[in-house]
Amino acid sequence: MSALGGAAAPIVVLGAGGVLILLLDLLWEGRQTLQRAAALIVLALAAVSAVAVPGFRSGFHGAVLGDALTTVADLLAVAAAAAAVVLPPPARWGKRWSAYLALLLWSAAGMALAGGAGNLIVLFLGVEVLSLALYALVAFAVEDGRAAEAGFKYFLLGGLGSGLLLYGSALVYASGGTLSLHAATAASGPLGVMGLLLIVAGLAFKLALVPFQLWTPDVYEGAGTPVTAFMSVGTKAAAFAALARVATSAFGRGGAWTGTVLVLGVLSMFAGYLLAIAQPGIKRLLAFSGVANAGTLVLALLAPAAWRPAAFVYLVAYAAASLGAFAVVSAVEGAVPDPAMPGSRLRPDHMDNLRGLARRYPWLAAAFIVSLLSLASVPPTGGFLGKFLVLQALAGADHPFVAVLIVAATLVALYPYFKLALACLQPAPGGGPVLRASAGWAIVAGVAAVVTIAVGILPGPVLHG
Amino acid sequence: MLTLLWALPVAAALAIAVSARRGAWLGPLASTAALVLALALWSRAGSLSVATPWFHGAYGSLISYSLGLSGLSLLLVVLTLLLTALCGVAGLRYGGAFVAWLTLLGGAATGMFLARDLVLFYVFWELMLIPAYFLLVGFGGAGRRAAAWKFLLYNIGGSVALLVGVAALVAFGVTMPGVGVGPISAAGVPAAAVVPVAVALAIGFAVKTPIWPLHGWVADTYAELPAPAAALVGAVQSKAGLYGMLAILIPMLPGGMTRLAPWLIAAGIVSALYGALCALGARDARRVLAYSSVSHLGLITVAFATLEPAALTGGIVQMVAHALFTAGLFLLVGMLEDRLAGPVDVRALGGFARWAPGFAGGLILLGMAALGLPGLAGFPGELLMMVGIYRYSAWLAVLAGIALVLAAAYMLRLIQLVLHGEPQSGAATRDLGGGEKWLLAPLALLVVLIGIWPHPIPQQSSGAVAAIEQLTGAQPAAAAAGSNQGGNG
Amino acid sequence: MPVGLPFYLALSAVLFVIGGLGVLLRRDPLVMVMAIELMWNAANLAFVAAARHYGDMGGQVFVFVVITVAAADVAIGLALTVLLGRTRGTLDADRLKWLRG
Amino acid sequence: MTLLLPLAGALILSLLRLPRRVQGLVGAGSILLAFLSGLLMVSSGGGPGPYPFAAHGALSQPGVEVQLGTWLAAGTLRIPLGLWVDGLTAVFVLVITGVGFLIHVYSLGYMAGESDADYGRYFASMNLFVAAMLLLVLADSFPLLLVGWAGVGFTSYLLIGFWYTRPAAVVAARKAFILNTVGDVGLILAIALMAARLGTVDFTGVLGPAGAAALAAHPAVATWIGLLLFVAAAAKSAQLPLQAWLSDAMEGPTPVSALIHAATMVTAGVYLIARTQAVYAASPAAAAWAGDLGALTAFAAATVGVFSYDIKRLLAYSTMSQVGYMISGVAFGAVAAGVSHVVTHAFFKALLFMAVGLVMHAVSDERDMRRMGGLARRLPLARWGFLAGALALAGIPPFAGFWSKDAVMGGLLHGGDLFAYALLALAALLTPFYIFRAYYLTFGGKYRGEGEVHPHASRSLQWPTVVLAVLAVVGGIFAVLLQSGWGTALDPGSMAISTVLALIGWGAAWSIYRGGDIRADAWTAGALGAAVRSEYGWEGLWQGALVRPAHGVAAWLLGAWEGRAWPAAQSATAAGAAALGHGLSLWQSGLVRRYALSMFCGAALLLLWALVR
Repeated sequence: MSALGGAAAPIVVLGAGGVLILLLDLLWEGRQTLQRAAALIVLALAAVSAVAVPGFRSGFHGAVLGDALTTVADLLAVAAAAAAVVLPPPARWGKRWSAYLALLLWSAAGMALAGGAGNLIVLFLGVEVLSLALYALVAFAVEDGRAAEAGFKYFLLGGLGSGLLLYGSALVYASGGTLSLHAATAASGPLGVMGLLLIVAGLAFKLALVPFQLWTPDVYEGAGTPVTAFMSVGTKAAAFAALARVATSAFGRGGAWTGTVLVLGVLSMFAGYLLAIAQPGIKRLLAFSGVANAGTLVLALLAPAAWRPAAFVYLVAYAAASLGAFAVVSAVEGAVPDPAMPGSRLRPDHMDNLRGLARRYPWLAAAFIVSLLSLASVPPTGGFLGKFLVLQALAGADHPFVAVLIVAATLVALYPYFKLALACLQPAPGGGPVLRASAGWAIVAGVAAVVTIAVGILPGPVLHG
Repeated sequence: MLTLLWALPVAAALAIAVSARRGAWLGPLASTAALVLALALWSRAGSLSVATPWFHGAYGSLISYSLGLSGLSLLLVVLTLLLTALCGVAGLRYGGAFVAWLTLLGGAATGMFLARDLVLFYVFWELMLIPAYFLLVGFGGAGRRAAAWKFLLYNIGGSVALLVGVAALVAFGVTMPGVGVGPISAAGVPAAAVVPVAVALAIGFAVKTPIWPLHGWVADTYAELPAPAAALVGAVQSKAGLYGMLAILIPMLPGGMTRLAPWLIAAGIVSALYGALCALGARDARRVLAYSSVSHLGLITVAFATLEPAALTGGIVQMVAHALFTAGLFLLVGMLEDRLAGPVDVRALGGFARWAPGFAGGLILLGMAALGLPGLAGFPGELLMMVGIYRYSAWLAVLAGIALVLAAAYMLRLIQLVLHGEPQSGAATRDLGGGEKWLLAPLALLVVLIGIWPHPIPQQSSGAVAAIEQLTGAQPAAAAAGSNQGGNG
Repeated sequence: MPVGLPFYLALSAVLFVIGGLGVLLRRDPLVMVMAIELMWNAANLAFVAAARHYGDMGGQVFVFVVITVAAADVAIGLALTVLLGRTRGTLDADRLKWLRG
Repeated sequence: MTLLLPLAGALILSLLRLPRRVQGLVGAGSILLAFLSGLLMVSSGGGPGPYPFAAHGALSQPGVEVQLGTWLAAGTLRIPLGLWVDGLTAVFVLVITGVGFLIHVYSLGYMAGESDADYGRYFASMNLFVAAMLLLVLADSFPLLLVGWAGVGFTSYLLIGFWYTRPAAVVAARKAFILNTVGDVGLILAIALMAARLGTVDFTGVLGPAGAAALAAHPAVATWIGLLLFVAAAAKSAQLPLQAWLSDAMEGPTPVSALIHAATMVTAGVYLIARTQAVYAASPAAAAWAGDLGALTAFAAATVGVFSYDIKRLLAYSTMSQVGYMISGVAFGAVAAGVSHVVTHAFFKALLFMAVGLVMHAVSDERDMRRMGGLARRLPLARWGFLAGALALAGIPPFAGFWSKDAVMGGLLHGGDLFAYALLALAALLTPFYIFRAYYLTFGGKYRGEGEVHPHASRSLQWPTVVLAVLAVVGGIFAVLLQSGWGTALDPGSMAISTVLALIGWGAAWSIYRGGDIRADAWTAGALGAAVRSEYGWEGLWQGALVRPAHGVAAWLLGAWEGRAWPAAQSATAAGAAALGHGLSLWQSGLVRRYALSMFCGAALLLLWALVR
């Protein structure tokens, strides 16, 4: 394996693990717990291999890069997949359990591939592997018209996004004759620059940056919540890793790029938070929150010397908060709706369904609120530290104005996040939701909350990859 | 040792939460234990510190977990813990969750007064906000939702401004050893950044204090919070901004501060007058107190911004005094609200002195302290502030004097409308019970003691004042040239 | 004058735009999927031309990868289209607006 | 010791619940002990420090300072905590505790009708008042003086508003407090000015040789300090333009009026100006302002007294007028005269109030002279007491007031300006007139009231009155002694003028009112009388120019700004953000082809950007 390069190890483990799960289905048909355990073991192996395999350098002659960025992306993909495995699936998913697990693992493999991509082929391949599996996962509830609509939209727009990425790659290749990401980003002719920008656009689609964000809320809403949680974290981490590679090696060479990232980031931040204000559905709200967070994250790239620690902490904190929040959403969605609440019959993730949660399940509500505070970047959570580091990086990199914009957007963000927190705290006419018995929600929400606070208090391990 | 000071209350708050809210008494107990500890350290202020590396931020800056006990910190810590314990006892009947949040607020404030690292300071600063918000949302009055939004938006607005300032200072390599404790290296701040960073910090501190025109949240918040929480927030949280000015803004950006001073003074004096006038017209007793706080704190801001040693000392004394009488007054008004089963509309009341002489005595004592009656705690600070302000500008002192006269007017209006006049029919109420009296006794005692012999306070804070004097005195008013030279102050 | 790289790139651009217009103008999911395939193949054309131009195998490898992925993509696309038809009873992209706002 | 005893009394009375007898005992007893210890202090060197009291010229000796520690320090400014004793202090201590004790005894009987709780509250407040007043005169620095100064204001607030269920009393108490606060702020500003320009705020520093030299070098500073100190003195001593509270303060119990508003509190201003002679010596301008305003008050208040119907108010105007004399005297340098007038005035004014108190007790708290009359026979003690007081007040020789009032006028003739002297002379003409008008209307003629007259005077009401009556008659000795103690001599020429003026005034009153017939008083009923009685419309001016505008501004700020503008701005911001959010949601149309279009446009814009750069 060391011949291939340690960085590829998690990809191999995940890909093979997916196959294994399908094979095991023959033995353990319908035995969810065993299959889940197997998937978790695979994920654990992948995590270990991402961190601990010796010879931790690039593999496949630089096609797969092994660095801190890759590790973070790998681990986040694995963590997101683990959360999606642990979270109990919506009731209608039936027996196609092994397929679900396999697709999750493969998608995670794609994320790892994209996150560590060292050349354009691997980048495209990673993006497609993660996407193809996700198209299927989004539409996994085959009887649900919403899921089908979400799946189709994601598929169609995803194809378009991949098209942009692909065509950009082609232009870059045509201008420089190389597929290596590092070499290709040296492109300086108009053709190469256009190609790079199209690559940026394709990755911005995956990251859900404005104006490529439109699919996000629809898909997040239509997909099963465990899938939403998974994609909200894994996709973003992988796409950010790829974008960061393109941006840092390309932007290091010329000033023209700064403006691109600046515009995309600032637009995403403000549009994301403003759109979040208008949402009654939690999943859509969190989708826009993801848009805004991605925007903030890419702004960190404007500080070439200092973005890494900031972005790592920010990403990890966002991932924990997002997984924690979606865990609670999936718990509340599955609960018996309170017929007395006006919005609850319209959509299962309506904010009103949170009411009474603090009374009936105080710890779950506490974990949810911790996640929200982190998203709102209030200390002592990781979200705060991430934002602080981003601000510090920008303040030291002659972009104080961007720092001011970020905190201004944070103010806008208060409203949606605290609206959710308030909803939990309000009494409900019917006493609040009654959850289906499952430890999955509690585990994911609890672990996420602990990680959120741990990153806020002891960021050391995350800071340096 | 220093960690215990803030960790005891915080741990107690967590323990109450874990104990399913049955161990509410743990809150005041832990606060009292921490208070005893703090008092035991009274003579060692300035010599105690704790520092371990926390993490490395961008550009290799070291963020450390660093606490230090200067005389100024000690004063505020003692005050905070005392009030946390008292308000915790007063809040026991609201249940465990209430006490837990309250104690957490006290612990966070304590940590903030001890912090010797900018990031740590900010963490505690924001940690203070969360309990206050949940106290407001969970236990507030009928208008709590709107009040909570205002509270949140204003305070986080201020916080994020502060965050930008802190991030910039950290990025420029400025450290915070604590004013009057060690050298401050402000060498790294580029000249062009001095004023913007100072403005960001000032906005953050001004919102928290609050100073006109950023005071929009304060009246609603104080009116809606349950009385013990209002007492703690009004007494302690409001000191955070002023402390920030003393511990961060002035020593780290002396050049920026001199440039900002006229603006801060203008805002402060407007606060003082505006708050006093609003207090003169307000109907709800809580709002009278809220606006009175705006007025008092505005005056302290003016005093700090003059950078005169006398004014700084006076401001510090007044911070302590204001905390004591404000907490006492909020608790008293809360006790009255309990008896009326509703807000205290001062214009609909009267004659309570007849039924409740103990209450009347308390209200008069604390009210008189609030209006700065010589002989009580409100006076020494006021006097020194006036001395310093006068030295800065005579006309400013005259305006401040008008605020003092207005203070007499609105405080008397409050006292008289509640206590005096014809007793309203059916207003016969119980006087303060024994428990309530014991709750107020420490505050009343301190208010009198500080009035009679205030000297220990300036003794403790003299280090801070001397350091500021040295920093700003060594530095000419020209801000641009200023900040690069004061490194060894 | 030999037909050089710029001509191929121009053709590929035209194809790419035609594909894009197809996505924008047609409402039938099947046709939209085909239009996307057209866009991908426009890229393929550029790759092949450039590979030829530079004498580099990378571009050609890329094309094979794309063709493979496209096959999988189309498979999923067709499945989704079928699913759409079954659950929503329509094959009009403009009527997919349950999810919005 | 002198200081602590009343304070202890106040503490005991306010914190413990004692039986009524013990309350009275503690209240009056502590003052008696304070008086005795004060005597000890000034005569034999007990107390804080020895002070030679008896020798000729001894009163002008420098004082003895006893430092107890630092009260407050900031930067280079240090405020000591200490006491200061000199001749001036000694005089005031004895007057405060001596007259104070008599009034406490009088109160024992006067307040007998109150409930136990109120009785205790009364004596606690009175003791606290005496303690504050003693601190005022014993302090060794201006801030500490201010502590006593404001304590006096506060306790007088408590006592004026003693009957707090009466709206008039509540209003009067507030007015007194706020005007006193204006004075306090004046004093604070004076202290600030001293600290800023002289660097010290204790008596040694400001008034000693070093301070005097600094003041002499900067006359402008001296002038400002002097003016600010006069603001303080004017508020406390009810001088123009801050006089308005004193007449309303008559809402308090009559012994309170006797103690505070006659014998002690109002003389604090005199003390302050006497104490700060160094300042006024350095600034003739400040001295002229203070002295002229004092004289103006003396005259104006006397004219109002002429028209008053309310006998307590009449005495209040008389007090203002007499304090005007004192202020004018001390401001123009006639310290001995001014201070001796403090002493004699304390005697006779307390006596007058006590007599009035006896009258009010008898006629069910009636205060309007138009409903009195003919009380001479029914209330002999009140009558003779009032007469003694009136003679002393009028300045008829050889009664007490003559010796001191004349000394003031004599001092002015030498050291002051003619304007002030003329005003004081006019006032000296009016004084006997209004006080004998009151005497004849109250005690002469026939009873005009409706209720029964119930003469009842317990022993505690009687013997302080008697003691003070004796003092009012012979108290001139003290005045003469004091002046010789200061080393100033009497002026026969001025004495002659004063005597003539006093006799003319008395004669005029006698000729009009000797029958005690109310019809003789008809000339005061017109519009002129009403205008004068309203203190020349001062109250309306005050309300219209300051009080109502302040409340108006307050209401406007609360309504327009706090109530509407800020909330509107806040909700507009919130609504704007929400509207933006909802507007942006239109973009999220759900239509997949529009999404695709957006993506293409986005990509195209990016490309355009690249080409433009």
